Amino acid sequence: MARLNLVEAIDQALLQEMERDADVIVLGEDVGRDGGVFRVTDGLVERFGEERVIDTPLAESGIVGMAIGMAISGFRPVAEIQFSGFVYPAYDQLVSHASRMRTRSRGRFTVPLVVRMPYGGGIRALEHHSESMEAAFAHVPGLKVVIPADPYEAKGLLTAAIRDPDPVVFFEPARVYRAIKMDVPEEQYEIPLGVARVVREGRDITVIAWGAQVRVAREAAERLAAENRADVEVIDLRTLSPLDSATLVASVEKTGRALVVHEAPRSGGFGAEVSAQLMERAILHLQAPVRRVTGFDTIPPLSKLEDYYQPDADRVVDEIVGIMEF
Amino acid sequence: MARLNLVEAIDQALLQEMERDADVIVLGEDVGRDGGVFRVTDGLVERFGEERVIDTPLAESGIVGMAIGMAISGFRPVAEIQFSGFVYPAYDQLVSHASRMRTRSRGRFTVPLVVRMPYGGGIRALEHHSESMEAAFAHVPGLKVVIPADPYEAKGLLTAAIRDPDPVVFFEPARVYRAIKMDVPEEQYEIPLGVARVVREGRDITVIAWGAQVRVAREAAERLAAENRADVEVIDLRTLSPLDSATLVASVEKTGRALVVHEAPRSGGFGAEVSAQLMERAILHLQAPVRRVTGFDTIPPLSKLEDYYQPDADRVVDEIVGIMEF
Amino acid sequence: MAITTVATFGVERVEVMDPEGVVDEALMPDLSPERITELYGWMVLTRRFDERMLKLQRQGRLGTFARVTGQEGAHVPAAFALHDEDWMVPAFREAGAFLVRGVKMEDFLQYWGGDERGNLIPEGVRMLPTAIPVGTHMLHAVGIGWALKRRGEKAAVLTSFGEGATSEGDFSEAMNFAGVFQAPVVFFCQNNQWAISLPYYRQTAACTVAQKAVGYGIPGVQVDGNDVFAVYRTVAEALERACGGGGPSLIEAVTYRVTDHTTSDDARRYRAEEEVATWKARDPIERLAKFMKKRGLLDDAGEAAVASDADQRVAQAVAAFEAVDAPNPDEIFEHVFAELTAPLAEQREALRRRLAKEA
Amino acid sequence: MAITTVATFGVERVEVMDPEGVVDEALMPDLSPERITELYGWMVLTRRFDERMLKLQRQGRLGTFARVTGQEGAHVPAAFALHDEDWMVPAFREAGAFLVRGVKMEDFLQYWGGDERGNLIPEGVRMLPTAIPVGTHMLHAVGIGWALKRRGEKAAVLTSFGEGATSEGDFSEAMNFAGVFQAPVVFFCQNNQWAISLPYYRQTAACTVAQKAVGYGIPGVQVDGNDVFAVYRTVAEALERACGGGGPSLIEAVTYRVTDHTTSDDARRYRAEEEVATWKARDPIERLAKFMKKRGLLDDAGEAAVASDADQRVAQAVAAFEAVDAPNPDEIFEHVFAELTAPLAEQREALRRRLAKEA
Ligand SMILES: Cc1ncc(C[n+]2csc(CCOP(=O)(O)OP(=O)(O)O)c2C)c(N)n1
Ligand SMILES: Cc1ncc(C[n+]2csc(CCOP(=O)(O)OP(=O)(O)O)c2C)c(N)n1
Ligand SMILES: [Mg+2]
Ligand SMILES: [Mg+2]
Repeated sequence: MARLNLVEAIDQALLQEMERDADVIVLGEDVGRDGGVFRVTDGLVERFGEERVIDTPLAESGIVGMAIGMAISGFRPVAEIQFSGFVYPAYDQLVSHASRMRTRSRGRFTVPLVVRMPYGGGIRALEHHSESMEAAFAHVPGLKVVIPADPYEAKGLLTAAIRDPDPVVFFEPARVYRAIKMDVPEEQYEIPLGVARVVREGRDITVIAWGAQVRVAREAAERLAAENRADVEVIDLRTLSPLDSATLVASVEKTGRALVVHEAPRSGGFGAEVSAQLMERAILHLQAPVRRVTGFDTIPPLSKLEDYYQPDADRVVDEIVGIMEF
Repeated sequence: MARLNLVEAIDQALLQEMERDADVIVLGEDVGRDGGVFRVTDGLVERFGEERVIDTPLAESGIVGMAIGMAISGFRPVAEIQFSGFVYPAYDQLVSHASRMRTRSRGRFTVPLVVRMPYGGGIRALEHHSESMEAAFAHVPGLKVVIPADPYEAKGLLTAAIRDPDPVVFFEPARVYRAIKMDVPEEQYEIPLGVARVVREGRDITVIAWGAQVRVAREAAERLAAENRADVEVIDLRTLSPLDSATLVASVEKTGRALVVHEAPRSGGFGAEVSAQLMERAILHLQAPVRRVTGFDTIPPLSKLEDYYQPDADRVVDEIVGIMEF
Repeated sequence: MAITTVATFGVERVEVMDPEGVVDEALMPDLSPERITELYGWMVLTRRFDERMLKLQRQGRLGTFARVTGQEGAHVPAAFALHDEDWMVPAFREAGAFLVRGVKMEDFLQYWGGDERGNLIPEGVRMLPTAIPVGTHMLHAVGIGWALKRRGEKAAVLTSFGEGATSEGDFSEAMNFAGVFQAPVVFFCQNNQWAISLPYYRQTAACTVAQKAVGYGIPGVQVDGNDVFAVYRTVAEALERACGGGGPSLIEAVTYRVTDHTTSDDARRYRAEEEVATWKARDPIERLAKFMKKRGLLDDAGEAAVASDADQRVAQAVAAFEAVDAPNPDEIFEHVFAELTAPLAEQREALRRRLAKEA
Repeated sequence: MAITTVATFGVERVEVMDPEGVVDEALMPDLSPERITELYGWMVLTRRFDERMLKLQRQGRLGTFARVTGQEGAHVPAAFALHDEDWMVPAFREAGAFLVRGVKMEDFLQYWGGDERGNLIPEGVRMLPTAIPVGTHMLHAVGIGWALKRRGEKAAVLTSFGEGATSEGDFSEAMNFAGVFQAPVVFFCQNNQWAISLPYYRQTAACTVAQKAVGYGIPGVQVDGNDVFAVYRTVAEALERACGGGGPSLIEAVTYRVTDHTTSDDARRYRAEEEVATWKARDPIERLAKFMKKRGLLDDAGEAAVASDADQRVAQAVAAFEAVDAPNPDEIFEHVFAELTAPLAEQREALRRRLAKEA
């Protein structure tokens, strides 16, 4: 078992799945010789050739639209969008076609497509490179939305996403890409989509997060534990759509309190859906309102002010304390 | 004071604002001689000429992108997208530019743009013609999202939207277009953006809706009143972004209960944000969980099954009764 | 140092049969009398079906749809030129192509009647369903073409669209990807001069659609779209080239939308009746009939027989369509994902409970 | 009935100055010695600034940015050909154009240093800020061009972009809208042969970018992008035509990205050093210097003086940049809307409370 970072874990997941299934195709801007701007597809073109690792022209709608045709034809395209801030030209293809070809054709044509992309801030990047718009995808019927939090998760979730018979939008936390290394099994494994994961058990409050914020939540939990101030349960949502509300509800039935953490803008962010679900399914267990630690309803600021925008353990700790004291 | 339907009220709002301000420009597919496929821009080209009422080529990104340039230059473009199901090609221009040109340029360049479009079901239309994806816009920082419920509202809100110095996405409930007529003052008036409206006062429960669902909520309220089963307060949200949570909270502090009604898919719909806001701001006043009556997490079905998808007064009544009995 | 010409391009127009049904023998495609008779039958069937659909729509038995009358000379021979192994990726104004390719009329009616079950293209028919968002589907054709090539199949894809669709960015991306990947795709534009109320000359400043191919390094050609032989010949050639590894091409079939845009439209609001009249006089079916009569492939009695045969088939289809039971509301949840996810199961259950209560 | 040619097109290439600095007098643009000297100064400043920015980036004082070294022969003379009333709508690889148009170097540094306050283009400078999403900004140029025309202003818009941008659908929509509305827009493509790791010949099957104009009914021309006179001449002509109501045009300036794509890139992963070396030998600044020396407009001492003057200006700008205080976190909320909406006021308040507590 090797220690891999998130980039390496995804690269390995792609490589192994491409070995197992000759219909898996990787395409996108600079995914070939360059190995992707984050090197996620490093080594793939050398191993599988240009017919299976395809450098495309610079056109996101083209990438996703063409991949839909490939998927309809029985291939399993894994499309990379260079940054999630550049996926919007492809939004139409995702919303109007990928998500509904199965419905439209009553099951005859299906789109087993994965669209991978880095998302989120914390990497001191240019405008449009720190976006976190997962909610705009999680609301689209017919799309699954998956966000891994660490290398182990990423390998298992991506493998499951590629094997899934329907389109999956796979957001990779850019900030985590090279931030941590962990043991990742050499053999293939799947982590089922649609199932949240309890990362840390606790009795007092449930903190729900995804992507890079899972680490933030854990850090806050450890800190509060060390100080004996609260016993925090941390849940990694993993899949925003379809949502695993059962795991959330079970946790909150136990803890009686909940906090959602995401870096996307607050209003209409996916935290609202989590909160609404707990309102509907767990209100009698709630000892305090479910709250949210989020980005602001603003454009993510450039690097000089970015840290004020991003949730961090301090904010999460403060909010937990606030909820405990409610 | 004439009795106008929604189409006529918007047409009048456009005409009067174009008369008042020579910088107001209407553009879109078929907005000229044809007067728009719903006739919303009827008569405008005859009155103002082809330089101010512009039939564009068939390209939504082009329409919005060009309108951004016009707006930067001091014009006030009102762009029509033929159906909201066709706005996605323009999503990138809205998210990546219209919404952030002010931020990016530190206030030097601004985009006083209105993007109007019919939305929602109930009109027995083809695929892509019944979409209700307002949540995907309400989550975007820098965009305002406005949805009128009736002709009077439409005129006042559209006038305010055109005069607003920032981009406004203006969703028009297609189902209401010709469904009702009401008195609309001949003179111009503005209904401020960002302020919700209490449509009907009540003591027992607050029903929050927008667009065509305001009528549905009212019908349910009247029915329950007639049967003496509940005294329902109905709120028309009007503006999803920025959200007027104060009005919602004030109402729920009084009634102690709330229901949100929208026809968009349930998961990640804007109802979640409303619910989350009440969770955060009014939990101590809630005697029952806030619930949602919504569309399903599916593609809106074609006409034969459409009625099962759309919220109706029966569903709203049932849900209200359920909440009252909680 | 100078100003030099580094590239030149020409756009050709293909015409085989004149309005009187006289053909240029040198350019005639290889079509047996039987095949020509068959093609004529499809065109007539398409026309009668379209007219019947209009009536059904006016009676409230169908929803809005886009008529094809007057454009049978374009999309019908194009579909007719396809082999079974070839794919077709249509827009929304190709009723005749659906029929030619093997979609049942009653299914087609069912779909346009607001019942998505009618959209299930029969297994074995290589055709995607109607694509409503203008311009978006050509990219799927490129992906399918890429897949055919990668699998080594001797087949190509024909994707059809209106001239309005060429203004959408996706058209450009599809053409460019097709060029770069040398995908076996024939881009078939029915330039019917109008995109709802916008005339061609305001859709683009390019004098032909065909020349749009230049920007992608692929061949483009214009044909008389009311001349079935010009269309058939050009499409067949393009398909053959594509199958043989010769890459994509663009065909502009110049025709005319003699009807309203859809059944919801009133074209008199924006265009002159005289223009329509001129084009009605260029009817593609009549033109083919003239040719066939000259060749002894058709006489007046035969003409009437084809029409009444078509009417009979249409009548049967309408009867079959009307006999279909209303869909079960469960259908709404049936094909969102391969499996019924937890939220969908819950929502379906809620709907079932609601309906049970009402019943 | 026949196959006839209905349209023909040619693509011209303009070259004025050869690699040795020898010009074709007949094609020389109308530029006084002073103006040529000024242009040379901007090019040298741009080069020295770019080199200094690289150092700052490597020291962690700037974030990622896109270098322009080697492309000064393209975007600098293009910006230099603009009049004050004209607009420029840039992409992200036009540092020299920002300087020429009047953006302060220290502001430019501030922006690329991660402080958006540096992005405030001075009042009176008709230039939009950097557009990062490839291909999206040309439509804004069309809208601005439309506005100039509607206001009757004798001015035009120049929008610049890379050859990769021509693959995005928005490029096509912008070209088409410009053609239809005859907007006074000059589309200026810096074809530097690479879009990150993708070489030109895999970006499109079209042998020139210039020919992409054909599909929109507008003129397209190719120029040697390392030949300042060819670029200046062609841009000036296109601007004049646009101002005079002659509509839009496309200019392809063939140049080369001799640097990595950005400071985050390592071009050795995907391209051969020899190719880079060939192009380094075609340096546009050296070429202009050769010309000027022949004409007595420059000697070795002057060359050194221009360089050291540039370095001094750059040093001053860097000092000014580094003297700027960190932005106030309130800035985050400042320019979202004209007014501070209720949610934003609340969020700003929460941030202020948090910071006060920490302080
Ligand atoms: C993306 C998108 N925008 C707008 C529409 C509405 N619409 C339907 S058909 C049509 C005109 C299409 O013109 P053309 O491509 O020439 O095809 P034709 O109708 O002439 O066959 C329009 C604007 C749509 N369906 N999709
Ligand atoms: C829509 C979009 N997709 C991807 C990117 C990432 N990206 C930045 S520059 C670039 C290549 C641009 O190539 P080209 O247009 O030729 O300009 P050049 O960098 O060569 O100047 C890419 C892919 C982006 N900024 N925007
Ligand atoms: Mg048309
Ligand atoms: Mg380039």
